[in-house]
Amino acid sequence: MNKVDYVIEMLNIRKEFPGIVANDNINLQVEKGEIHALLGENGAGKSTLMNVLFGLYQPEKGEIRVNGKPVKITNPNIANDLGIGMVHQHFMLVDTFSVTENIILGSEPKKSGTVDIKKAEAEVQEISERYGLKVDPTAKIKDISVGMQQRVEILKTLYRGADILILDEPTAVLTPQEIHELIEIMRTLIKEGKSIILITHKLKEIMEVCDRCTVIRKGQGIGTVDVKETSTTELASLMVGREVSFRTEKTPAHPKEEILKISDLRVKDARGAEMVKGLHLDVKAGEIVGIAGVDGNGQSELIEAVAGLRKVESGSILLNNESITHFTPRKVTESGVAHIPQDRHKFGLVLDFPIGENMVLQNYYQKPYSSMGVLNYKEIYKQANKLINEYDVRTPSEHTPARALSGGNQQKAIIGREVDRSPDLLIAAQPTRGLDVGAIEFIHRKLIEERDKGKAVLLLSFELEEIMNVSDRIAIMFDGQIVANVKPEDTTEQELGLLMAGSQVEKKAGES
Amino acid sequence: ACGSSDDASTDSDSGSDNEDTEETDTSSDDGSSEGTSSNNSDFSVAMVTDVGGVDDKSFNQSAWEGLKQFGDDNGYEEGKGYTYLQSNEATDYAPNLNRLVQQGYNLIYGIGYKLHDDIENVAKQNPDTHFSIVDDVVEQPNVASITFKEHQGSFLVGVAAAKKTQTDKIGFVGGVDGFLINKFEAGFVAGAKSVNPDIEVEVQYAGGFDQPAKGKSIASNMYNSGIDIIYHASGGTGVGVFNQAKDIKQSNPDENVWVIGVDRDQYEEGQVGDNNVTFTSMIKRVDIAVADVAEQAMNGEFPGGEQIAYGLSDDAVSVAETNEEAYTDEIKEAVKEWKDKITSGEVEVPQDRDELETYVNNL
Amino acid sequence: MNIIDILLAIIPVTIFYAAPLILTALGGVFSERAGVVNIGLEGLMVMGAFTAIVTNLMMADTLGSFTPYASLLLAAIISGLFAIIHAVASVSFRADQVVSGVAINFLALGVSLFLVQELYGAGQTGQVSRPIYSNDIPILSDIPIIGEMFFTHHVTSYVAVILAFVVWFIIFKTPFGLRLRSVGEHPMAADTNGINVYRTRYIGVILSGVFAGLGGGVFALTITGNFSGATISGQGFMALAAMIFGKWHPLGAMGAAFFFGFAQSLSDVAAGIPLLESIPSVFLLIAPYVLTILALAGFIGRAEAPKAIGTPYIKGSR
Amino acid sequence: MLRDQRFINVLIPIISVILGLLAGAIIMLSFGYNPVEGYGALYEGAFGNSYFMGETFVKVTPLILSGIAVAFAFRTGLFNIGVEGQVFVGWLASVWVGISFESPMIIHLPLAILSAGVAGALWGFVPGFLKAKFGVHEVIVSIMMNYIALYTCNAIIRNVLTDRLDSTDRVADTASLSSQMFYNWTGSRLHWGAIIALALAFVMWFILEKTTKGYELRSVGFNQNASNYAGMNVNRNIVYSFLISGSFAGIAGAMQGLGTYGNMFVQSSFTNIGFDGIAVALLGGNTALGSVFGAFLFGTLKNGAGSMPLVANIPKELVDIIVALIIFFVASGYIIRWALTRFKREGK
Ligand SMILES: Nc1ncnc2c1ncn2[C@@H]1O[C@H](COP(=O)(O)OP(=O)(O)OP(=O)(O)O)[C@@H](O)[C@H]1O
Ligand SMILES: Nc1ncnc2c1ncn2[C@@H]1O[C@H](COP(=O)(O)OP(=O)(O)OP(=O)(O)O)[C@@H](O)[C@H]1O
Ligand SMILES: [Mg+2]
Ligand SMILES: [Mg+2]
Repeated sequence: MNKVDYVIEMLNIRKEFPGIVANDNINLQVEKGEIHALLGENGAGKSTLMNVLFGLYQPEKGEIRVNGKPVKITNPNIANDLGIGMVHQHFMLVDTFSVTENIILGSEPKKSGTVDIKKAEAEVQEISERYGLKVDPTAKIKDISVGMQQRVEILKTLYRGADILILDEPTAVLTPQEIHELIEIMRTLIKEGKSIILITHKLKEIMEVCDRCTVIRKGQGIGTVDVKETSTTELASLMVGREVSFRTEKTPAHPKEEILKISDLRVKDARGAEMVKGLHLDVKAGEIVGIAGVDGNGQSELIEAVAGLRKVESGSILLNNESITHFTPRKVTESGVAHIPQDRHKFGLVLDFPIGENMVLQNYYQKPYSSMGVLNYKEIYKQANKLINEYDVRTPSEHTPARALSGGNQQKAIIGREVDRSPDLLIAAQPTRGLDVGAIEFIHRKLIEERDKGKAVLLLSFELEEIMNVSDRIAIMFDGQIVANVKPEDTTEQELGLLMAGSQVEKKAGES
Repeated sequence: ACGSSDDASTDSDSGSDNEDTEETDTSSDDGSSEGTSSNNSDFSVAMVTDVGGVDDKSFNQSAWEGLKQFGDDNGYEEGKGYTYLQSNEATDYAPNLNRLVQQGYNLIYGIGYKLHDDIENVAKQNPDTHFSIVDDVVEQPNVASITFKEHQGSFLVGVAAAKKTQTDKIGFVGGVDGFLINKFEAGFVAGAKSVNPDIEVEVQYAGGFDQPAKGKSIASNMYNSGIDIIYHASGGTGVGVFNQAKDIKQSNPDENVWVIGVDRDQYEEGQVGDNNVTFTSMIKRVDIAVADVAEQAMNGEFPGGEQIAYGLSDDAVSVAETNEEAYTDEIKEAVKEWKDKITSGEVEVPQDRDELETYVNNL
Repeated sequence: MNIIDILLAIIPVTIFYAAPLILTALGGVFSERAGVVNIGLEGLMVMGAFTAIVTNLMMADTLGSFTPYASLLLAAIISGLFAIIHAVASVSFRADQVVSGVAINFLALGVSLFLVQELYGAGQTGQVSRPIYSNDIPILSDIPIIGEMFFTHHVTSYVAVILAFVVWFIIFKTPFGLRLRSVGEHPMAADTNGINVYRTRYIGVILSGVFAGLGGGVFALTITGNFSGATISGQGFMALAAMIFGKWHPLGAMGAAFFFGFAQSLSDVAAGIPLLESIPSVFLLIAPYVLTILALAGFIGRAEAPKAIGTPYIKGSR
Repeated sequence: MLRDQRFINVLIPIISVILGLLAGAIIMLSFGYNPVEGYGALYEGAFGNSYFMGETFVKVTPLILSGIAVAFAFRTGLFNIGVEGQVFVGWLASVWVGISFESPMIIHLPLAILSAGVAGALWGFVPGFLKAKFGVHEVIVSIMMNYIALYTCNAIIRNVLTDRLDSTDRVADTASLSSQMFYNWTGSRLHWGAIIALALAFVMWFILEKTTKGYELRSVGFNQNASNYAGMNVNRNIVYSFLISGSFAGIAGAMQGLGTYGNMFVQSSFTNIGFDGIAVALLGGNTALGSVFGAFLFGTLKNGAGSMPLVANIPKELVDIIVALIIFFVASGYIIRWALTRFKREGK
């Protein structure tokens, strides 16, 4: 084969972390002008490999060639100089800086010793228009949506003149619309002569835009396949090492009494803007209600209000016909609500606690975990071990700090904890974000099990496929209200997409 | 600090002029080995400073100078015959005293009233060792208490200030408001009012002996409000007072600003270019007292259980006359006059605010 | 005393109290904006004061009227170098930044007093012969009232104010400032943008040493004129408080330093006002601190520290 | 491997102390002093005989308490730089109760200690409350509270507890911690407070590690959002933390007031018990046991240092340098760990 065709070659890369080999003899060859997918389970070593390429990690072994030339990439500067740009799985943006400042950081245009911010803004504007990456150059990062942050990340690489873009799970945090836009952007970039390495857990996306796909499993390269000659099933089994079923098996729901009833709810966000505007919603025992909507339409505020984390301005929230409207989180929990939070690092776990202690985060003060104000560690760890086994949380031990676990395993721990409390209402906010298909399958099964036990489940997801697969009823949220209730079997993703965008509101709302 | 050791060495030949001298004088060079046979050779003396340290430009330093003088006069070597231990905090006093006891020192001074309790305890524990406390009274048979009549000296600088002031407003800056510094305050105010009952004396305390910034700030306000002489009894805080005076003098040499120093002659501190802002100082000769008591102890006449109050009559409290330009003969006269009245007992100088009030009312 | 007299009394004192605090707080801004907590400001001031005084004592004869400025320059340099220890420990060796700062405080006091012992055989130095005196600014100081209030100070006070603006400019307008802030907010983002996080943090910490050294030097040369263990006693902590009070902003820190100076000066002046003389002096002594607390609780409230502050940056950690 | 890690964790402070002492020796040598003599004097001064041993403990006792006060707050994510002031008010309160009346020891002594704790807690309440309620940074408020404590206590001693004197009466025997037995043994001021300090270190450990409240406090210290999510009242826990921390600090003051001195006196500057507590806590990795060791190390070095000028003619400031270096080395544990692992690997 002609080597010049490859813009990137990573040969026999080995990278160890204390106690684990994250990359073991992996090969990756990227052709010029292609979108090359990198696929693997959570913790397979994808991000590690890309961080090696970007100069953040130094490999123990192996060779990297860029455009056929062997190179040593010891820091991101060198990667930048080689034309490699990376959009990281966790955004690398300074919250308090403006879009422009984030983009130019490190290679600022200067005017007599100062940052020439006007010039920079103009440049950002120009690139953003050229590639169709719409951003507001003067907005602060903390004030813009995740989608726009994503675009800022891409602009950062383009501003530095990158020809090879690494996108590490860019779609995990995006809404369907945004994913669609991103795919268009990638196509534009390819046309401009760039090459892209795309990491994603969503096989559909690979099938849609990628040319080839390299699969890694537990740190080892499994091989590279031509996307045109493969299928999602084949990819999934390559990646997991076994058959994976995509349709979640479930029997029809038998909704019973009303568990949660929200009436005319109004909630403001942190900045004081009303985000939930007179919302009505109910969830019955034995059903899963999925909330579909474009991010930023008040979903987070709604969930936080129910969980007692956000002040309710007006309206009421009834649980089993009793008001929990102004309850503290503790009282909400005690009345029978469990909540898998959207942001697992911020809310779900005390990362510096052992995973074992995290398993009793809400009920540490109750029997048997404590009596008369004194903790009973034996019981706590008994419970922890039970959950770790039951939910297949992969951790060296129950004493390991939660921080050390991979994202998927952290998520499983949280789900185990919440489900095990056997609540009347289970709120699951984006429970599968960033997880691999195997883990997603597991979590979906758990949610359905709960429903079958007669619990009410409220599912928030930006993943239409998930909403369609798991929910018994879909509530579409737009501009702070539920604008429609539909059954998954009576609708299509396209129709949902339109409803979420706010069109045909009248007709559908009237219909249901 | 370097200056003081020079002084000591130049004095050493002529310094010892009395009783016990013959032996020491003749054998001063190889005296240490020779001296072993003499009756006082294994006598040793040490002191524990309070948190100020031996170069605090104040009474710790003065005490140490007295001890050095005593050592030089008697041919002792520092570290053997005489020494000191510095305390960094209040908890150090007791261990420091004990360290010296265990090293076998015969006479141990505690410098400063803060050592009162610790001297008392350690003295009780070690009845065979002699102790002495400066600035306070400990009633134990093996403790000699050295106090000073600071109020008398302060009275005299008060008189001098009242004579000197052109605005009839003078100031007093104290360190921490407490019984000791109140003595300075009462004496000063009484002295000034004795000369001129209408004189305004502004009194302010900095709240600490280590707050030069506050000292400077207070001085700035005082000078600003027309006060032209400030008497400070505030240790390191006074540094700020001097600096403010010097600052004013520096930018305008014609300005009338004066500081009255305390404890030692603070003439040096007042030098700014060719001018000097130190009008005079209330000198407290801790050195004389310390050497005096050491001398007595060495000679087997330790005044255990006694309180020795050094005052004007012993020349252990005096008024500096170094700044000849400022401290005029006329002032000298007046001070002398009042000094005589005090030593003769005609005038009883008040020691605290209550006594002061009575005194002023009787003027 | 009428209001003008009171202002005439308060303002100059406010300014000399504030100047060393401003400088030191600016140092704090550099270090903490770079993500390194600097509790060691106190110690860095100690080094500055020590260096300034010793230099002054040693060089006065050779350098003449230039002595105070040379002393300050050296104070800045030595404290800057001294701050490297903090940088090495907390940036390279990943030490807890508070611990390292506390150690700096101990070390500075230990080293300076040990050296004073070695140099002078004493616990404190003598008075310098060339301190910094206040100066009337020609013409401006002749303006009635205003002149006396604002144009009769130590030259270092003006320098402190000017430097506050300079630091503001550096931090918010220059590429270096942008990089410094990025390193304090999100070091990994900075790293991926090719900024050398370690180097930038070193620079921030060293600058904090430079400025705190200057602050300590100014304090010593304008206020005490000598150096002892008590010369710097809490000013570094006050500067730290000023920096937080000022929300990690150079001009805010300056404002806070002025506030402290003002409160302090107010309490000193009040003691001399006949009307207020009957107030027990303790209330005046504590007034500045109480005022600060009230101001914080009443108007200032929550302050956001740079996000990454306190955590060592470990390349490749997550 | 876990065993290895634990071993290294113990090894690091030991190595740090050795390195610190070594560095001190090098400094002594380079300034022409004899390190053997120097350390000999230091040892003598700290443990030379029963008196010095007793005095060493006297120094250690309040440091244990100020250390755990700082450590406790740190563990809950707060920096209590106000221990100094809390020590002051605790000292004052204990003496106040101690001199005001007499009653059986079984009531009087605990009451005096308790009031010290309460006073410290009240002093700690201010920064805690302001932090919880207004988000005011606790460091500034604590620093201000230190000064307020210093000046207020002095004023109370002068104007309330005495008639313009500099020190209060001695506390009644029924409120005194001093011990005739220890005195007879050692001749030092060693008092029962040493035991109280150790007991409270145990209490701190127990609260943090064994109780539900401790679980909450630690959780809040690590992640306020998650704690809130889990139903804990974050603001209330901040206040609790300051209350508990402050009461430890207040009792450190009682050690001075009821034990070491038996009274309180006007002070012209801080005692440093609180500031040293920061170093103690950090030396001890913010744990109870660690703080005890940290206090011990600190007290030993400080007390022993007193003999260095006398016996070996070495300035005792050297000890400050050594202490600082030890703190640096402990703090830089990462690099020592790295060196150790390196060493071990090479050895294999
Ligand atoms: N900095 C690190 N220190 C220690 N271990 C690490 C580090 N980074 C990654 N690992 C471990 O290396 C393995 C590979 O991690 P990596 O982040 O590359 O996985 P991934 O394939 O990107 O997974 P995901 O899909 O969850 O992003 C995991 O077991 C992870 O726990
Ligand atoms: N990698 C870096 N990390 C931290 N600070 C840096 C870095 N590069 C430069 N600086 C600092 O930023 C300021 C600007 O320096 P300089 O103009 O040399 O930047 P540069 O690296 O050449 O920037 P550019 O890449 O835009 O040309 C200087 O104060 C310099 O110390
Ligand atoms: Mg990962
Ligand atoms: Mg990844």
